[in-house]
This record gives sequence, C-alpha cells and structure tokens, in this order.
Amino acid sequence: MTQLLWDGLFVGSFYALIALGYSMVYGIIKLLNFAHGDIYMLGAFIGFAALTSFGGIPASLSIGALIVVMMLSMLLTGGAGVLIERLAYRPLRGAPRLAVLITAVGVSFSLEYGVAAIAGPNPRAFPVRLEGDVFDVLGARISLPQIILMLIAAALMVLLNFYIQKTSTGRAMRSISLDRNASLLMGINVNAVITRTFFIGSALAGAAGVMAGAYYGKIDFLMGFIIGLKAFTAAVIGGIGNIKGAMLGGLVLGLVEAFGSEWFGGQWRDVFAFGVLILFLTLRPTGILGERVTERV
Amino acid sequence: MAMLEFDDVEVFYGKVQALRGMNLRVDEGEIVALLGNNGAGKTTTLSTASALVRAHAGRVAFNGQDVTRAHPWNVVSAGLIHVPEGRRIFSTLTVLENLQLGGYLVKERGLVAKRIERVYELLPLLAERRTQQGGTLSGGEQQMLAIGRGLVAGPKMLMLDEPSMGLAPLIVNQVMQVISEIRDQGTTVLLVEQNARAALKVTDRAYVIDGGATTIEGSARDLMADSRIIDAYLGA
Amino acid sequence: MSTSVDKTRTRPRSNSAGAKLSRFMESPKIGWVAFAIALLMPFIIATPYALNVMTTAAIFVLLASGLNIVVGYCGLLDLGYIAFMAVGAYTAGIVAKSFQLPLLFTIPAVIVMTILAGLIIGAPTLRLRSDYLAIVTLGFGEITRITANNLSITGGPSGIFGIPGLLEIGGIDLQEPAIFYYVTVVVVALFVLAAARLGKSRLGRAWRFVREDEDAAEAMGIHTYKVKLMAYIFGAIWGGFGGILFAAHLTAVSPQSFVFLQSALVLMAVVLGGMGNMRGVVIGALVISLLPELLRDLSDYRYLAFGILLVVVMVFRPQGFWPARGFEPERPAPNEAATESEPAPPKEAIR
Amino acid sequence: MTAVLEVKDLQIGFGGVKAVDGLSFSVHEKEIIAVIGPNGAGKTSAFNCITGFYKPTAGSVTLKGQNITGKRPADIAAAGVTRTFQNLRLFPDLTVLDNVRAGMHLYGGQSWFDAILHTPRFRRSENRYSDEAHHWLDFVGYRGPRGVPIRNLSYGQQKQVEIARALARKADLLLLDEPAAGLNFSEKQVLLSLCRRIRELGTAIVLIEHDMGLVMELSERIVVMNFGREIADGTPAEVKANPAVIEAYLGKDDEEVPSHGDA
Amino acid sequence: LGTAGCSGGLLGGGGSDDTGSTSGGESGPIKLGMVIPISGSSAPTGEYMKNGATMAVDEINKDGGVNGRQLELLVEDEACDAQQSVAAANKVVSNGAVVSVGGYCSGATLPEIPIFQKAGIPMIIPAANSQDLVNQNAKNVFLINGTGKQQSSAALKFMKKQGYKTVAIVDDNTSYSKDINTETKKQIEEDGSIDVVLSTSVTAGESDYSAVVRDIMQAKPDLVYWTGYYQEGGLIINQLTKAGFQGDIMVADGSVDASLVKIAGGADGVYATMTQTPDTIKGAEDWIANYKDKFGSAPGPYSTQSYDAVRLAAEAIKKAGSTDGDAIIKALEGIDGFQMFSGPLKFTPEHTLSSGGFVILQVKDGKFVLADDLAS
Ligand SMILES: Nc1ncnc2c1ncn2[C@@H]1O[C@H](COP(=O)(O)OP(=O)(O)OP(=O)(O)O)[C@@H](O)[C@H]1O
Ligand SMILES: Nc1ncnc2c1ncn2[C@@H]1O[C@H](COP(=O)(O)OP(=O)(O)OP(=O)(O)O)[C@@H](O)[C@H]1O
Ligand SMILES: CC(C)C[C@H](N)C(=O)O
Ligand SMILES: [Mg+2]
Ligand SMILES: [Mg+2]
Repeated sequence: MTQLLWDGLFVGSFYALIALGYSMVYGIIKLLNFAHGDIYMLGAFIGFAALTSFGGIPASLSIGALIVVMMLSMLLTGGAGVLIERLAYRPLRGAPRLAVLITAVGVSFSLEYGVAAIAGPNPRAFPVRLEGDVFDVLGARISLPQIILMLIAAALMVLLNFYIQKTSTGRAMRSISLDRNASLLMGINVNAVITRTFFIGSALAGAAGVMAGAYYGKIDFLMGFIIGLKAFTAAVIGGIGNIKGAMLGGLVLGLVEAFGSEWFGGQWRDVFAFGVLILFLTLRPTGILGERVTERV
Repeated sequence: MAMLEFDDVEVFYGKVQALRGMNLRVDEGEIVALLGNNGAGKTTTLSTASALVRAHAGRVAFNGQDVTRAHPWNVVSAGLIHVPEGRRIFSTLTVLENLQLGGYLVKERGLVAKRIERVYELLPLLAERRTQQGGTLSGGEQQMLAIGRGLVAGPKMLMLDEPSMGLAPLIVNQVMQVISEIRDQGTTVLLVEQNARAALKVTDRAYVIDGGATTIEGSARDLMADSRIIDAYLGA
Repeated sequence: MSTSVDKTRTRPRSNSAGAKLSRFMESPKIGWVAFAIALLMPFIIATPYALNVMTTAAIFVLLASGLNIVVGYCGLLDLGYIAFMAVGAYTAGIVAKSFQLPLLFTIPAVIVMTILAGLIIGAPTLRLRSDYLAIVTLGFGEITRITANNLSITGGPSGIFGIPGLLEIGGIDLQEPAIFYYVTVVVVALFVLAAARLGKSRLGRAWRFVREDEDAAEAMGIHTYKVKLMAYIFGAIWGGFGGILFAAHLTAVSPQSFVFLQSALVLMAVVLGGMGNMRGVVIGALVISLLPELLRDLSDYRYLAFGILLVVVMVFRPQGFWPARGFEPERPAPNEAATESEPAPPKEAIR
Repeated sequence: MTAVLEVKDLQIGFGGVKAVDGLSFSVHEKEIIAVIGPNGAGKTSAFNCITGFYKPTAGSVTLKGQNITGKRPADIAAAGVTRTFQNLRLFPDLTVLDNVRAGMHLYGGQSWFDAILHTPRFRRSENRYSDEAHHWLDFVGYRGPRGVPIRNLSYGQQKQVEIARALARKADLLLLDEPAAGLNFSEKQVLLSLCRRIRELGTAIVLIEHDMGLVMELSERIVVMNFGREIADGTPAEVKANPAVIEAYLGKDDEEVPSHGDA
Repeated sequence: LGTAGCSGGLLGGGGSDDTGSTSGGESGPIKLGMVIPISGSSAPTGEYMKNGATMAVDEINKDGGVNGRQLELLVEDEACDAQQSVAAANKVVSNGAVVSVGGYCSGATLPEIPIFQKAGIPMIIPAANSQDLVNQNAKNVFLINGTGKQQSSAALKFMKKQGYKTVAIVDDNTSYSKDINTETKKQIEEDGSIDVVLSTSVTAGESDYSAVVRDIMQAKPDLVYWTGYYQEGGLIINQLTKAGFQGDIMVADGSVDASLVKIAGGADGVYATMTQTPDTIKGAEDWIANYKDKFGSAPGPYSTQSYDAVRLAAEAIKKAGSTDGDAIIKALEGIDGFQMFSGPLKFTPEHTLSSGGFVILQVKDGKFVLADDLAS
C-alpha cells in the first residue's frame, strides 16, 4: 500500500513537471501544445548526445555531470521551444485556436521524425544511470535517486509557482491569457513574455527528459508521445492554465493510475484513469483548481 | 507643443476603411474631446495612436516621436495610455492585480503602490472591492477600474474611450472631475465621449469625426453654441 | 457539394474572370464537378493500389465531414472522434461475422450503437467548455480502443478479420475494388451533401450560435444541451457509416486502427480544410489522407516531411484552405423586395 | 391590467455580498419600466435572475402567471422573455443577418429532416427567416452592412443589432440592459422612438439605464435600487423628487446632472 | 479540382504503368514485395528486416539472379497499422510483386492476406507469427517464424525442465504478445504442474513499469516471462532488478535484441525463447561480419528471417520455373530440407515450420547465447 502510494507519487511528479509546461503555454496562448511531450524527448536526446560526447564518465562523477548536462539540456530545449514558437506558432496569432493546434501536431511529427532521422529509430540506452541506496520507509522501497529527482522536481515547481503568482512577469502572463489586446495597452511586451513562457515551459520538459533518461535508462524518439498525453490529462485534471493545479493534477494522475492497475490489472489501468477523469470533470467541470468561470452576462 | 498629432492617417480593417485622412492635434496640457456617430472612427483613432491598429498611410506622432510603426508597449512606455472601450478588465484577476498591471512598466516599486492608494481615494468604490475578481464587478465598477488602471501607469497623456459609459450620474460627475484634476497635475487628455454635455464641460477643445475624418473643430465653448453640435450631440 | 439556400439573394456581380471563378467555387455546381471527377478517376487510373488509396480517402472524407459537424459547426473540440468509427466498424464486423450477414444488413445495428455512443459521450460533456471537453473526448476515445483491445467479443488485440463483404447479388460483388470504390463515393457524397445542408439550416445555425456564445444562445431560447447532443449524434452516425465502409474495405477491424493519432488526423483534415465549410473539409480530408501516400517514396522521411508541410501550410493559410465564408448577400433581388417591404407584422409571441 | 412579470422578494448573493436583496416589482402589459440605481446596486443581477442566468437564492419570478423561477435561460426565453446584455453578447463571427436569425430560433418551421431533403417546408421557412431578419434590422433603423460578420461593426452598430435580435424573438417582455450606453444624443432619440414602437407591438419593456433624460421621458414607472433593495418605485416625477434617490443616485446639484433632456 | 490534382499526382508518383495486372511479366527484374514498419514504434525492426532482405537480394543478384532475371525488392511502410498496410500491400501488388516477403506486425499483416490472396501472390512471412495468421487457412500464407503456439510449448518445456513452481506472465497488450501470454497460460494450466500466479498486461511505450513490478514482487514467482518487445522488456528487467527481484526472467522472441541488454543495464542470466539467431549458429560469424560491413551496424531481430524469406522465395521461383503464384505456392509446399538459419525447412500442412522451431537462449556477458536447444 505504501509502495503503491509512493510509486504513484513518483510517476506523478514526472507528469507534473511536464504538465507544468503544458499548462503555462496553454495559459498564455490557449494552445494545447501537442509538441510539448516531444520537447521532453528532445531534452533526453540532448542529454544523451552531451553525455556520450563526454566519453566515458566515471561513476563517481556521474551525478555532477548529470546536473551540468541537465542545465545544458534545459538551455537548449528552452531555446528550441522559443524557436518553435517563433516559427510555427507566432505567425498564427489571431488565427483560430484549432489552427495552432494542428501546427503543434505538425511540429510534433517534425520533432519525432527529425530526431529519428538524426539518431535513428532505435531506442538508446542512457550513458549515465542513477543508482543509489534503497531505504525502507513504512514498507515502501524508496531509492535515493527517486528522492533526489522528486526534490529537483519539487524545487522547480515551487520556484515556478512563485514566479507566476508573485512577480509582475507572472502577472503579465496571466493577463495575456485573459485579454491580449488589453495587455498590450498595459505596456506589456506580449512577444517577449510569450517567448519567456515557452522558454521556461520547454526547459522544464527538457529537465524532465534528462531525468527520465538517467533514471529509467532508455530513450527513444516516440517517448514523448504517451507522457505528453498524460501531462495534458494532468494539466486538465488540475484545472488547465493553473500552475498549482498542474502539479496537483500530475500527482493525482500518478496515484489514480497506480490504484487503477492495482485494482483492475494493467490492461484496464487507462480505462480506469480516464473513467475517473471523466467522472470528476462531470462533477467539477473546471478541474481541481480551475478558476471559476466568472464571465458575467 | 503638440503632444499627439495625426497627419492624413488612413486605416483599413481588411477592405473596410475606417480612417480616411485623419488630421488631429492635441497640445500638451489640453483636454480634447472627440465626438462622432457610431462607426465614425473614434475608437479606431485611439487604437491607432496606441499602436493596436496600424496606419496604412499617414503619420502619427506622440511627444515629437514618430509612433506610426511602434509597438504598443513602446507607446505605453513613452507615456501614452489608452483606456479602451468596453473596459477590458482582466476578469479572473483581482481588482488589485488589475491595478498593478496598470503599472506594469513602472520600475519603482513603491510608486505603483502609492498610485494605487491614490486611485482608491479617487474612486472609493474600488477600495472596497480590492480582492474581488475583476470580472464579477458590476458594469460601472468595471469602468472605474479601467480608468483607475490607466491612472496607475502615470500617463503623460491619457486617452479615454467613453469613460462615462455605464456610470451612474453621480459617478459621471466624479469621473469628469478626476479628469480635470489629472489635467491640472499635468496630464494631457484625449476623450471620446457620447455624453457630450458632460464632456464639453471639462474640455478645452473638441473635434467631430465623421466617416473617418474630422469635420468640425473648435473650442468647447464655441461648439456648445454650434447648432450642428446641439442637434446631434447635446439636444435642445 | 452543397446547395445554397438563398438563391434569390445573389446580387449581380462584376464579370471579371476572377469573379466568375469565385462565383463558380461558391455555387452548387462545384459539388457536382467534384463528384464527377471522383467518378471518372478509375478511368484514368485503376490499379488496385490507386483504387485502395482513393477508397480510403473517400472514407476519410466521410469521417471529416462528420467531425466537421461536431467541431466545425458546433465548436465542440472532439479529440476522440475515431471512437465513433470504431463503434461502427466493430458493430458491423461482429454482427456480420457472427450471423454471416452481408455488411449492408448491419446498418440498423450500427445506427443504434453509434447513437448510443453519441449519447454516452455527449451527456457527461455537456457542461464542459472547450479544452476540458477535448480531454474528456480523448479519454472516451482511448477507453473505447482499450476496451476493444481487452474484450474477447471484439477479438482482443488482433481484432476481427474475415468480415463478409457489403453485399453480393446475382454475380455482382460490391466488394470488387472498382465497384466498392463507386459505392463508397456515392455514399460519401450523399453524406457530405446532407452534412452541408444541415449546416445551412435552423439546426446548423443553432450549432453555430452555441459555438460562438452559449449564454447568448440560451437567451434566445436555444436549448444548448439538446443542440450539442444533436451534434454528437449526427457526428456519431457519420462516424458509424465510416466504420461500416472501413470494415468492408479492410475486411478486418483491429484496435490499432483507432489510436489517438487517427482522431488527430481527422481533426487536422477539418482544420486544414477550413472549419465549418464542407467544401474545405472535403479538400482537407483528401490532402491529409493522400499526402502520406504521396510521400511514401520518401520512406524514412515521410512523417518528417508531413509534419513540416503541415506547419508550413498552416502558417500560410491559418484559416484553412477554404474557410467558411462569413459573408452572405445583402438584400433580396428587387423583384423579391416587393413582398419584403411589407413583412408580416409580428403577431402573437411564439412559444 | 394584467401583470406580465411579477418579481417577489428576489434574492441572490455572492460570497458575502447580497447583490439583490429582496426585490419586488411588477410589470404590466405594454408598460415601459426603468430600473435605475448606483453602480453595483444589483440591477444587472436582477435581470440575470429573471432570465435564468443566475439561480435566485430566494423569491419568485412569475411570467403571465407562470412560475419561471430558477428555470434554464432557454426555457425562460421560450416562456416569453428576451433580453440584451450590458456587455454586448453577439455572435462575433456570424453575419448580422444570422445574428438576427438567432432570435427566431423558436419559430421552428423545419426539422433536420426537411433540411437534409430541402423540402418546400424548408425553403419556405428559410425565406421567412431571411425576410424577417431584414425586417427587424429595418425596424431598429440599422443602416450598416448586413452580410458581414458582426466583428466588423462599430460598438453602436452592434448595439442596434442586439436589439434587433431580441425583437426577432417577439417576446412578451423585453429586458434592455443600458441600451443607450455609447449612443450620442441623436442616436438616443432614435432609441427612444424605437422603444415606443416596440411597445406598440405589444411588448412590455424593462430597461436599466443611467441616462436620466431618456429614462424620464420614456418610462411610465421607475424602480430605484440601492444595495440590492428597492428604495423607490413611482412615476418619473415622484422619483425625481424623492430625497433618498437624490442622495443615492442623482446627486443634489441638479445643475451637475449630465443628461440630455433637461437643457 | 483539388481532388483531381492530388490524385493525379499521387498516382503518377506511384509510378505504375500497367493497369491492374498483377503478373510480374516475363522479363525485367522479378519483384518481391516487402511490407514492414518503417515509421512508428516498430520502425527499428523494420530497418533490420529491410537490411536482411536487401542482403539476400544482393547476394542472389550477384550470383546471376533467379531464372536469369534479377531480383528487386519493393519495400513499403505499414507503420504497424492495418489501414496503411492495406495501402502498402496494394501498392506492391500494383507494382508487380510476385512474392511477398514482409510481415512483422500480425495485426497489420492480417488484412494483407485477402489482398495478396486475390492477386494470387504467395506470402512468406518472416516475423509476424500470431496464431490468427494460421487460422485464416489461406493457402498462399507461409510462416517461417515459429508460431505463438510453438513458442509457448517451447517455453513450457523449458519451465518444466528448470523445475519452476510458479510463473508470472506479462504481455504488452499487442496481439502478438497477448497471444503468447494466453497460449502459454493455457498450456501450463493444461499441463498442471506449474502455477501461473500472475498474468497481466502493461502499456507499451511508457517508461515506468512500477505497477507490474509491484505485482510481481507480491506474487514472488520463480520465473517472470515477458512476452512483449525489447524496449519495454529492458525497462522491466531493470526495474525488477532494482526492486530486488530474485527469481529468473525469460523473454520471448520480440525481446531478443542487443538493445535489451543495454536498456536493462545488464541482463545476464535472462533466458529467451527464440528461433536460432546468427550469434547462436556456428559458422554465422561471416554472415554477421558481412552484414556489419554492408550496413555499418550489427543485425537485429528478424534480419536473418528476412534474409531467409528472400532466399526461400528465390528458391521457390527457381523450382517453379515461373513467377506464377500457384506454381510458387506449389513449389513452397514441396520444399524439404532447404537450409535456413533456423535449420532445414519443411512446411506443415498449415504452412508453419515443422521443425527447427524454438530454442532457449540466455544472456551471458551481455550477449544472447544458446542455452538449450530443447532437443531432448
Ligand atoms: N475589427 C474591425 N473589423 C472590420 N471593421 C471594423 C473593425 N472595427 C471597426 N470597424 C469599422 O470601422 C469603422 C469605425 O469604427 P470605430 O469602432 O472606430 O467607430 P466608433 O467611432 O468608435 O463608433 P462607436 O461610437 O460605435 O464606438 C466602423 O464602420 C466599423 O464598422
Ligand atoms: N458573479 C458575481 N460574483 C461576485 N460578485 C458579483 C457577481 N455578480 C455581481 N456581483 C456583485 O454584485 C453587485 C451588483 O452587481 P450588478 O452587476 O447587478 O450591478 P448593477 O446594478 O448592474 O451595476 P452597474 O450599473 O454598474 O452595471 C456588484 O457589487 C457586483 O460586484
Ligand atoms: C516478434 C514479432 C515477430 C511479432 C510480431 N510483431 C507479430 O505481431 O506477430
Ligand atoms: Mg467606439
Ligand atoms: Mg449592470
């Protein structure tokens, strides 16, 4: 039981980290960025490329090297996010929302098969693997890498939440999502803020990619697809566009999945998870922390 | 000195021409009103000045600076603030957050807070509602918030698009007083108003816009006596 | 493929070549021309491959026109539309196979099942707005697929195969590729026409009102729940017929055919073509289904090219190839105006 | 005269705020009634309760003897109430004509089956929809283009279309939320006569308005609200002289009241 | 208009000038169709298969071809998707293939059968091995990979030999994998000496398999039998090891790939049910070296089977003396003792392998080596 909870939370924190970027981007330009999961994949591959080009890394250095590589990967995926926004999404400002959604799917294909063309379709084993002690906490096996990864994820999320809620850039992000023209009249450089949002969201996904690569040990060009869907789901459960909600949604989804496969078996897990989601949204149409629809008539 | 100047400005929305050779001049320290029928191009004029809408021809200058091709945020940082038609309140942000956004480009921290306090003094109804979501305010409350938000920016020049819309008579007077007060403190004002009677009381000069160009121009006093104005905007 | 309702309202226009072309493009004739082209295609090329690809494309057009009702007209973002096709295909396949019936006779069962599916998916989603709706429909799509994958009546992961053909009468087997192609084209054309006509009716307008502003629609007496459910049900029926044709075409139905990507592709067809405009959607569907085939020769780079093309196309035509026209003729022609100047004075209120 | 609308003890609150707090008034056939009051007094909230957009926490709304309290907006519209919104709520991407056709949804006249088959019934009803759409636009004196999307219109033009849409519904009761906002003097005159012509159609009107000139000239009765409650109800002359109304709303200095009719 | 433009272009691009005739013609190269996954998650295997087949084609052509004609391989992508595979199959038929040597995903291969059958084209299926392919009873279908049933009996045989008392079987919810799971479970239960303590599925394409790991740790089986592919297999082995699983692990043929070991971060001791691979066959070193030489990387799953499929096709065409489908089918049925990596070939009446089926491999020093040929 404790094992179940722990496993659920651990997977959930990955979902949460990716859901954050999803939710941020959604929040600001109302775009379901289907390419977001692929940024995560890109992050993992950048990490892979960096680590392999370092040559053999002694195990003792691996954690340090990993953190450096993670930073690098965040920088590059952040840049990639910015570039994608610039080339594929910005020209469609003011176009119907669904048009941008389709471009996002196009970007997703391009990233997936672009990486497949460069790195080959084969899955790769990550050169550095996080290994560490295992503790027994209330009957659950918890490993050191898991704890480290969860701490990193939590720290990133807390920072981000502060940034969005308390800084004026954060306020600007929220205002753009509500009314872009009015935001312009406040003197907000909408382009710059959107760029920054993409950078942060993509960098978080990149970090998650490297972390997943190092923890699970395998990366492949389609690895972003399922987790992208999961993150989308998590973001919605939490109340899309809401940063705290995305974190909560990720954790909840992780737990729901863990219980689903425990109770109904692996093959029915997703049916259970989506079933819970549908039921939940039927009762609470704006997600856990979704803002009340306050449009007045 | 001219604060805002339009030279033969033309604006199109797709194929629809909204401004046809608009010429306009607002001098520093003036309150100028724009009058005109629905669809005449008043809102478009303001939007062009704040660079929300791009002029296809002609030139717009603010404070001696050509802003025809500027970005809206450049215009705002130059000190030209536009309080838009229809309020455009950020609906899920609180009243306080809305006001803070008004001061987005103000670098000094304390200054924004000080100005917000001042807005609360001028429009006390807002003070009571500082933590309420902007979208749930009543129409008139939203209008006050929109004006307050413009003031927090500390404008050199303020453009107000129908600020009295939806305000109770008492408040209309209050707002007009606020407008003349801020002018007295050195802010230039361009005012689009349908409530011409209230507007002309506080303005120095006014233009009438028709079909995307100015047709009549004159001092408030003259215009209040002009029969064309009386028939169309003031009533007998 | 749709007929304009307001025939009387066309104004005389300039007769330049451009104007002629655009008038032609908006006229009902274009539908007939497209239909004729579709019928003539096999005379130009009739390899099994070509027929197969064209048949697949036609089925895809049907799906896109169904999704257009849901997304384009009614504005309900459905990311699990392929589930309706799955329900149709599985129902048809199971019924036909277990009773050894020609597929044609499964139509009533399919209609019942898809309407049911439409209601099941529609009901809980009525209160949801845009993106919450998207995830719920996506969830339903996945639930449908995974359930099919796990049940034995649906054949588990390998699905159902060896499905009987549509019909065989007196030596004519509708399953013959060329004949099947014609059957498909005719069926699809009828459905596209019906969808286009629905779009230009009272119900179609109600869908648009709901899409644009639910509150305002309610204030006008439009029961938004009912109207949305209608959109789901029509979308479901269209999808169900797509399913029958799909089952007949492949003679096999398996869960992999109904993955999320397929839903995304149908949605792309709708958006790429021009949401809300049936003509555009038909073109979008043809492009989305034919493009990957055209790119086949790039083998490894096929989807890379597909992805880049999608982005490029959308960047240059954000409204889609042929967006819904937001315009209509201004006034009745003068001879009609006589009746118009004295409109029926509004009498009693209408309940 | 029979009451078209009876509002009794209506209440609605949000969190701590009581937006409407025990409001009662009634509207009779062919009456034009104005609701006035300071900003935030609860006027729009009262409209929202009557039309079903808010569910009142207490009280009742009766339309021609039929209890419509707490029903869905669509049902209330079907029962015979129609409205405009303070912040325009048109369908921005649809044409002017289609927007007006929205008001005719309840006319029926065709089923989806007719639409697919293009039966004569269908053609007849479509022609009727178009003809009446033009009629109502003419009726409100709309001069702008009719085949273009609403978003291409200026604010004032949109307000006209919204009224045309509401009229097309042919309801017993029309609720107008600040119809004169954003109109200039001459346009207000047009509105004034429009309201009178609407009354001639047999429709009762309740309007929220801040323009005192218009209100005084047009309405038979005025309901004054403050803090969600009614503080006065009477003829324009009575209300104008009511000290509570002057205190809360009009302001003491008559000179300062900016309105169009008193000069 | 758009229709005409697009379709016209498409079909022009298809590059076929014979309208609908499916005979290969009597001159020019003999065409072999190969419908395999080039995109999607099975793309890596598609690559291996294509290379294996290409190698055989090149070798045969170098030796003068078949009946004096060269061989040509028509590779088409099916992305493991039924709809795409039907299009692809039709394309190779239209382009004049006389034998099909593709087929990896059973689900996508199934709907190809009626198409090739109608065109009278024999299918030599190198990899796809669902029992459903056999159950179709199509006379043009030949499987040169062991079937699910055969694999299951091999697995059971080995389990009994090892004396396992309890096993857990895990599949990935695809038809191939589930097929082995259910079949193995059925055979074990019929046999009665072993307990299946867990039979479950996971979702392919994910990273975290803690749920199934948890279940396994609870059930404590002597053996875990993974019947899916190497991508997830590697992860599950890794996560089981991390969780401290003490029992044995066995994988099915879809997981036999060098990558399994890399992903698992070491998988020594892991067993596999597999047909022979080049690594386990004596004298295959040259073949591997050739392959590496040609494609710059080591062969992978089903490179050998695809290689053999092409050689078998060539052999059958040679024996039939024509490219006529029926003649080739007859020739295939008559083949006896044709040497393949999996041993001498003879088809059963069901057109499956009669011998040389599954053996047990084991990972030693990071490589799959023969552990038990199950001969006794
Ligand atoms: N977004 C738009 N797209 C197309 N046409 C527009 C758009 N906005 C305004 N117009 C047109 O431009 C003209 C001027 O509009 P504008 O909003 O400037 O008028 P206005 O003087 O502010 O009127 P009002 O008093 O009604 O607000 C109008 O004819 C209007 O139809
Ligand atoms: N959904 C809501 N949530 C919270 N408060 C609300 C909500 N709706 C209305 N209010 C509050 O209720 C009060 C009454 O609002 P209402 O819109 O009815 O005022 P009004 O009389 O129409 O004012 P105005 O003349 O300014 O339009 C206001 O103070 C408003 O802030
Ligand atoms: C391992 C592979 C030979 C199995 C194949 N993917 C199938 O579906 O049958
Ligand atoms: Mg305006
Ligand atoms: Mg109000």
